[in-house]
Amino acid sequence: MPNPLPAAPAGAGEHDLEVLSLHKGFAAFVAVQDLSFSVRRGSFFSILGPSGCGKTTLLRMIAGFIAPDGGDLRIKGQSMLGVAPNRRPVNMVFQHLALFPMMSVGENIAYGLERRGIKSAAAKAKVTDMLQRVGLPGSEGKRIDQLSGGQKQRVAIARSLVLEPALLLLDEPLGALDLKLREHMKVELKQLQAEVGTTFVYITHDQSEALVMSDQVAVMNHGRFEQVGSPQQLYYQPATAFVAGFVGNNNRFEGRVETRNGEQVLMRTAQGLGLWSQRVGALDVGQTAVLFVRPEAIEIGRQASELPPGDPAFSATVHSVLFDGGNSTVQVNEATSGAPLHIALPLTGRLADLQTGETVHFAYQPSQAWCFQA
Amino acid sequence: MPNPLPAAPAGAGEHDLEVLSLHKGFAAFVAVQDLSFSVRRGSFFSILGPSGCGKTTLLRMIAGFIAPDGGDLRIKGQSMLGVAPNRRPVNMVFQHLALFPMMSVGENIAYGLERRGIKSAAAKAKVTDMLQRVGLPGSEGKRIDQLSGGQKQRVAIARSLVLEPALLLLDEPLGALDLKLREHMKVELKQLQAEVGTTFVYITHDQSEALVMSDQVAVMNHGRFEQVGSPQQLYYQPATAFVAGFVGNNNRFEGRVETRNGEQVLMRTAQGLGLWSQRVGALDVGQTAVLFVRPEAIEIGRQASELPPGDPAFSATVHSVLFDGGNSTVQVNEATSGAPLHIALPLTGRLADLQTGETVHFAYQPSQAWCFQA
Amino acid sequence: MIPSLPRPASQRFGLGAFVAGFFVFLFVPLLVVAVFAFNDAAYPTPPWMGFTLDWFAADSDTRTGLLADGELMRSLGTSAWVALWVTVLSVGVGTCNAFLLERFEFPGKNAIALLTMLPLVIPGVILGISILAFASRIANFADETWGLELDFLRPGLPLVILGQFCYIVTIATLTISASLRRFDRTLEEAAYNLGASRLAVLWTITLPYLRPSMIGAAAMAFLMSFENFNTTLMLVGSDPPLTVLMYGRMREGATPVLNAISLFLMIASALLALMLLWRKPAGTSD
Amino acid sequence: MSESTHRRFFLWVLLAPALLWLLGLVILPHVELLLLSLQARTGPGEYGFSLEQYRTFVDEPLYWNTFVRTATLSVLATVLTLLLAFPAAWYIAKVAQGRAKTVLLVLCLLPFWVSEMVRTLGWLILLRETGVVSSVLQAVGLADQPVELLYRDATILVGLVYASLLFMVIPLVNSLESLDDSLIEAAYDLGGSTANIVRRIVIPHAAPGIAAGCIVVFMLCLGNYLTPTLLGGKNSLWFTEQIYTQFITRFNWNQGAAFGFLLLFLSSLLVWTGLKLTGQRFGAVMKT
Amino acid sequence: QDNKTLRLLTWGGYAPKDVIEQFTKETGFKVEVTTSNNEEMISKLRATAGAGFDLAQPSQDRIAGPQTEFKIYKPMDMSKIKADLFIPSMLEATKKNTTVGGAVYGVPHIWGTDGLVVNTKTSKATDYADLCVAENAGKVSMRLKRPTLIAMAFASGKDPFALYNDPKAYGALMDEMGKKLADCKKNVKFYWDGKDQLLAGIRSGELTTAMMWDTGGWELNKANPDVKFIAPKSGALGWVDTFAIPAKGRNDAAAYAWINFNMRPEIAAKVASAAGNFTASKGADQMMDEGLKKQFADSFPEAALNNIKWYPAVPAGIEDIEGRVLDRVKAAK
Ligand SMILES: Nc1ncnc2c1ncn2[C@@H]1O[C@H](COP(=O)(O)OP(=O)(O)OP(=O)(O)O)[C@@H](O)[C@H]1O
Ligand SMILES: Nc1ncnc2c1ncn2[C@@H]1O[C@H](COP(=O)(O)OP(=O)(O)OP(=O)(O)O)[C@@H](O)[C@H]1O
Ligand SMILES: NCCCCNCCCN
Ligand SMILES: [Mg+2]
Ligand SMILES: [Mg+2]
Repeated sequence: MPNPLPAAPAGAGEHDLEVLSLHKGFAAFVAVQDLSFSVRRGSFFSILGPSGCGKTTLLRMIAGFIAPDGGDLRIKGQSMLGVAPNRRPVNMVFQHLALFPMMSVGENIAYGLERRGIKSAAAKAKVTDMLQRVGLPGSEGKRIDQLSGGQKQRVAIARSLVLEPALLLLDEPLGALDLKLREHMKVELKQLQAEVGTTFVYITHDQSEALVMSDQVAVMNHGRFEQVGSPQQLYYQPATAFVAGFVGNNNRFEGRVETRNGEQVLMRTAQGLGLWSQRVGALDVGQTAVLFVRPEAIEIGRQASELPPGDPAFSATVHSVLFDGGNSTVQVNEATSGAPLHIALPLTGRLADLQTGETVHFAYQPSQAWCFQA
Repeated sequence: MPNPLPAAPAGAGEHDLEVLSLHKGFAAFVAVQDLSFSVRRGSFFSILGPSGCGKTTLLRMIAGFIAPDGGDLRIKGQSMLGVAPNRRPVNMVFQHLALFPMMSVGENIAYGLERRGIKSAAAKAKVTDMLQRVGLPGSEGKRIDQLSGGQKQRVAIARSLVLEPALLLLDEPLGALDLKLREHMKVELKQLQAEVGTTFVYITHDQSEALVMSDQVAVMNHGRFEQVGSPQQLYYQPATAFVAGFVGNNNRFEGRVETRNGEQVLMRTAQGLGLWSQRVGALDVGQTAVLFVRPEAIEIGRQASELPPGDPAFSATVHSVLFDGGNSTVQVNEATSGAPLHIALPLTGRLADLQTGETVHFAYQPSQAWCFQA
Repeated sequence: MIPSLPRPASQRFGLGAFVAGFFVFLFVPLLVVAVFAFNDAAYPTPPWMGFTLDWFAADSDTRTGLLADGELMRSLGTSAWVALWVTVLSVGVGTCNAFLLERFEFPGKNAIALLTMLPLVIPGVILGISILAFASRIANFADETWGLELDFLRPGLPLVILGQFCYIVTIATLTISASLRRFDRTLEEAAYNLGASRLAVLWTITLPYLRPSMIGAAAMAFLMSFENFNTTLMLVGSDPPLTVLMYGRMREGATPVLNAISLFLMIASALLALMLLWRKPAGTSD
Repeated sequence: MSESTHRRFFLWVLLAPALLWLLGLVILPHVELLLLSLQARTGPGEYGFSLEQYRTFVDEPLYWNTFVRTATLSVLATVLTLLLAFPAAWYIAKVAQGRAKTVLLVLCLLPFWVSEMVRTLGWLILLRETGVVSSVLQAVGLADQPVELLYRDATILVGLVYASLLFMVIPLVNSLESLDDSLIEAAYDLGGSTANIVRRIVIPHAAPGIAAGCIVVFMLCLGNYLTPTLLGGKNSLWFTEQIYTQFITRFNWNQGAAFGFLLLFLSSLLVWTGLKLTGQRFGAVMKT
Repeated sequence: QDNKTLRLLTWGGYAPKDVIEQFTKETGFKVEVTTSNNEEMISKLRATAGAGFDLAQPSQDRIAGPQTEFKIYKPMDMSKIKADLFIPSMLEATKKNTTVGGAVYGVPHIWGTDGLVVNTKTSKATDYADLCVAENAGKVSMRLKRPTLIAMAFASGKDPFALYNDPKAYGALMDEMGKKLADCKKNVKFYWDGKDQLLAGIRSGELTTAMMWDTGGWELNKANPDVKFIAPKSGALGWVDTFAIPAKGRNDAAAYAWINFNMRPEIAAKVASAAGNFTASKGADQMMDEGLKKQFADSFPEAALNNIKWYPAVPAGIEDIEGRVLDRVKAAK
């Protein structure tokens, strides 16, 4: 597996969180392996990975609910080893929010302030101000069950933010919301973070959330980070096959490298389909490889002439059209090998009327496809 | 509100389901209003609408769990009024599947057959065959709780299909699944329906599900159908403002019609933004209107020159880029009015590096925007 | 079947009639007890001799009404006193048990969990005699070896309280455990994360959450203690709670004053029921 | 204090009351009962080890028969209670809606909040020869002379069933409420008849609740004292009455202890057999 | 508890309210009354090893046995008893019967008899055996306790008391009586346990004949002259209830005060009337209620009075024999 690129810990001045060789196992199972990274002050940092990869374990170590087996963990330069969760300058937004149902909105937000011994008038002012900032002015007296899903979300965040933590940890807070609301809250959360300027460490298994909101995303797998970078970097320059497959939709092919031409390689699948692509990492002729090309990186047309000249072109038969407005795709089988591919349909709806069985032509730039050692 | 276009009931030969002026109220509240439509044999018919619009009520009337207040309901030409649910040639897949946890997979599927008095050897053969068809061969002996979400889904459908109903009713069966699995099951369900050829009536509030799977979609709102048509018709020719807003993403503007030019009208918003579009229904100068234009129908470029000539062009400032790989959008504010718009970024990732504050230019074809009387 | 399924009228009517009959069966015995509290006769049996309030208010040589019946009133007080202690002990220990069983792992936990449920299936009489026998042994031992008279181990209210507590605490444990099991522990983590100390978490989050179930368990404990007979009978000393007194009276000479006190109990529990119904919004039974 | 010593401390704080209770009020008293049952009088105020008390149970068919009779009637009462309570529980859990549901449930509880004594007094007034039912029967011409309804086994059954209903209704309502309506609808939709749905869906789902109710009711009947003694007639031999008699009117604690222990042992055996036969687990069942 | 209270374990009716009030006024001691019967008194005191009460009132025949077995009483300090308040013969007899190891444990208080209560309109019963004749079938009641066995034995012409010290012979006799009672069972409507249960049965006419204490018969007679208490031909069974002081009684002063107070003729007369029985207090006779006296005279003509069989002290082991027999009767079909 190619080496991930952990951001090296820098001076405490710039970084709110530094994680150094953090390690945690449950019995024989290693949940978090020797992890090192740091999070820049004021940034929105996401950890993206499939279920069970260790995200929650990592976050809970930062919050202090789980003690690491090894390594260090510094917040604002101070080691947090042995510091109880209620004494760490971090707050957490839980997956199911964990709002206190027996308290009103105002009481929920004031809870942490009161624990700090802040007197009720001062606390009240802060609560009012905080509710204003999350767009729920005057909701102090409401019961939790009177709130909509999105409003609950905002109260949960307000409850943490009011304590002005150095770090806000969020564990898939949008997971329980329905689709439309989730779309909406993504944008709202990003804006909120930009306004308050608090450092967010955000966990999700939904790549769209991570891409839309984050300044930096770490892609996690089996307790390690595969790649840390900006959303664009992950999307356009995946460092590992895992990242290429996990972030964004992708067509995936397996085969053996036939030819190499500088940084580009030609891979041939078992069914005989030959595909050019960018190689990532060490890879040479004769090695088995996996190749990814994104549905939206493929140009499609009824005529071969519609395709941009220069790129390798293929013809194919339409298997089925998955019409979904702006996200429509077509499933085709390449003509000679029969290999199935998904291709995104143009946004304009130009090809929305494709019919099953029709012949189409497609092409892609080899520089937009990546090949990894298998 | 413009008249919806209910498909007129046709001969029983072609239609498995005909609904005639169906009506149902709960106390003073009307859940289903005078609904008429019919579903062609062998088609995949979806009913799409927001929560509480009456979808489940309608479906349960078809299944026989709710008696209508008025109207008729014919399945294969036979009126179902007064026919008990267990005597109707329809079967239902419930939202939470309602698999019998106390029975094995095989027993679940055989349940309906046994009730028909089919002897166990014959039933067994049918169950085996059905499991094969839904891609779960040999799972007869498994317990329900040993199945994954998608497998449960398939068993629930198998349990109904094995009875060879004239009509299969499905009430948001994918609602409980997680995102990735839902994406997958969408495609699978569509294929399954195509293979078995049974008429499906499918309820959902997720437009993507309805668009991807259906031959015909009815958009429902407040107990009525707003529009019935193919997914493409709904998407590209919305009949009402509700449909335009509900199906697919859309930029929505309100204003007053200033000029009319044949079927095209110029609407001006309160902030002074003037937009040309196709008028839908009766609409004339001076009337208040709502206008929709899809994010992916708008062309965007750093230079005005990149835009296709001929369409009205605007300039704007980038407010934020929502990078989401192939689904990236940019939020801009139109230069003169400050009106906010979402614009889809090209699939190629060409503009993925836009920065907040940059000036951009955009244009759209007025024929791809619609204006409705407000 | 359920309302959403069309049912033949016969079935619907049949079930309705059955349920109506069921409740008649449930209430007829109480009704006659109540009615005969007003019978103008010396014995709580038919025939009906006319209406009187004597059995509530009278204080004459031949008739002692409820209010004048010191012995009865005293036993009512005794019952309440016992029930109060049983309630406090049961809810207190039940809450501890709930935390122990739901929150801790330790060797032998399964055995303890099973033992916890055992008193539910031990007949009350046996519970009573075994406690009586064991307490006597200790008391006799203390008496013989040290000449120490451990009064509370002899039949009497302390033993009655312990005996009732012994199985009522099981019910409290089950009730509170069930509620604690449903409790979303992330609420505690959230509070802890917001800076609360462990004690503050318990006090501000967990216990308030458990309060309804603790109140429920308390009501249950009080009522079960109040009406217990079997265990109490074996452990009672010189001041009988109401049930034991009533049993004695029924053997030795019942007057309708027993019906009067019964009617009082019915009214008290009906009021309690109304209060519960009032507090609980519709449809939130559990 | 470290986290784990902290936890250990709290564990002991919580374990202490539980152990005190279980040891002091459950285990040791029953050990005492066992020891008592293994002794017999050897002289005035002197006792020695002996199996005599158990031998009495075996040798004297009377006691054995009493136990069998008690167990049989208790099983019968349990079955009757189940049959009566099930439709009512069904109605409360599935048919009644909203507030009606709560009201019905509270109505079920109400009679049990007034003591068993009061309820038994009610049955006495109703059923005796000069009682209400007899009078009504004569008044409507169904009987031409007073009928004695007390002091029969059937009367004991009525009393036991009545005293047990609540303890059956509550677990049944709980387990039926957790049955998703859509399972019933689905079964119906697939062509199931009412009887079949009850047999294949409802009963399997409610099995733990039924088992819990049956265990509690069975043990309550077996351990009942008031109902058999007050309502039962000259033949009303009840095992708890035997135990009471041994303890109270015969001053023979050793014999009483042996009977008590036998009751406990034999009834546990019955419950255990019942659970095994229906494939249920005690722990799981009692949590419903 | 304080020394101001007397905890009294006694029979229903033995401590009327006005008597208690007067006692409290005179001595300052409050009285807490627990009503009970012989068996429960003994088992209560056994469970507490003689604690919990300051004074108990078991029958004279049930003191020596339990005292030997359980040591639940303390010896009477006869010096604190005003002996001249008692009918001397009764005091002597009771002292004799309640002496264990040289100490006296009881003094007499109330006496009465077991006999038959008969509704003379509907029953012609004159002896215990008549409880079992066909014409009374279904209208008879008795207690399933030892007096019934003993009564049946007398009715069969045997003297069970003579066999008290021959357990074998006594056992055989009891077995025989048990069979008799089992055969008689079909006649029995119910075995009564509480007095009220029986009184209600006779009052309502459900029962015509029953074996019972004289006092219950006389109480019924007041309301319905047809109902009479009769001394059976084979002899009424005579009992004496006593005063005895529990081993761990804490207020002996109050106990002796209550005894001496109760034996004062005017008080004893009051108590006896309330209980419906007669008293061992000398001179109370004159003050007794005339009605009761007349009832007594009706029930006990000279011959019957002389024929009363007084219970001797019950030796240990006897009750086990009886218990087994009684259980069998109960189980018989
Ligand atoms: N207390 C524990 N004991 C044993 N294994 C555990 C424990 N907690 C977590 N694990 C295991 O560690 C791995 C990582 O768990 P973690 O909860 O961190 O995953 P995650 O990335 O948050 O997954 P998800 O997206 O499903 O929440 C999983 O395989 C899990 O089974
Ligand atoms: N039994 C009922 N009594 C009263 N109102 C009802 C009843 N059933 C449904 N309604 C109301 O009828 C309307 C339509 O309900 P329905 O369940 O058909 O909506 P739906 O479109 O299926 O919504 P969802 O997507 O949330 O499932 C809702 O406003 C609902 O509150
Ligand atoms: N009402 C009180 C009757 C007391 C009877 N004592 C009887 C003792 C018989 N063995
Ligand atoms: Mg997680
Ligand atoms: Mg619905």
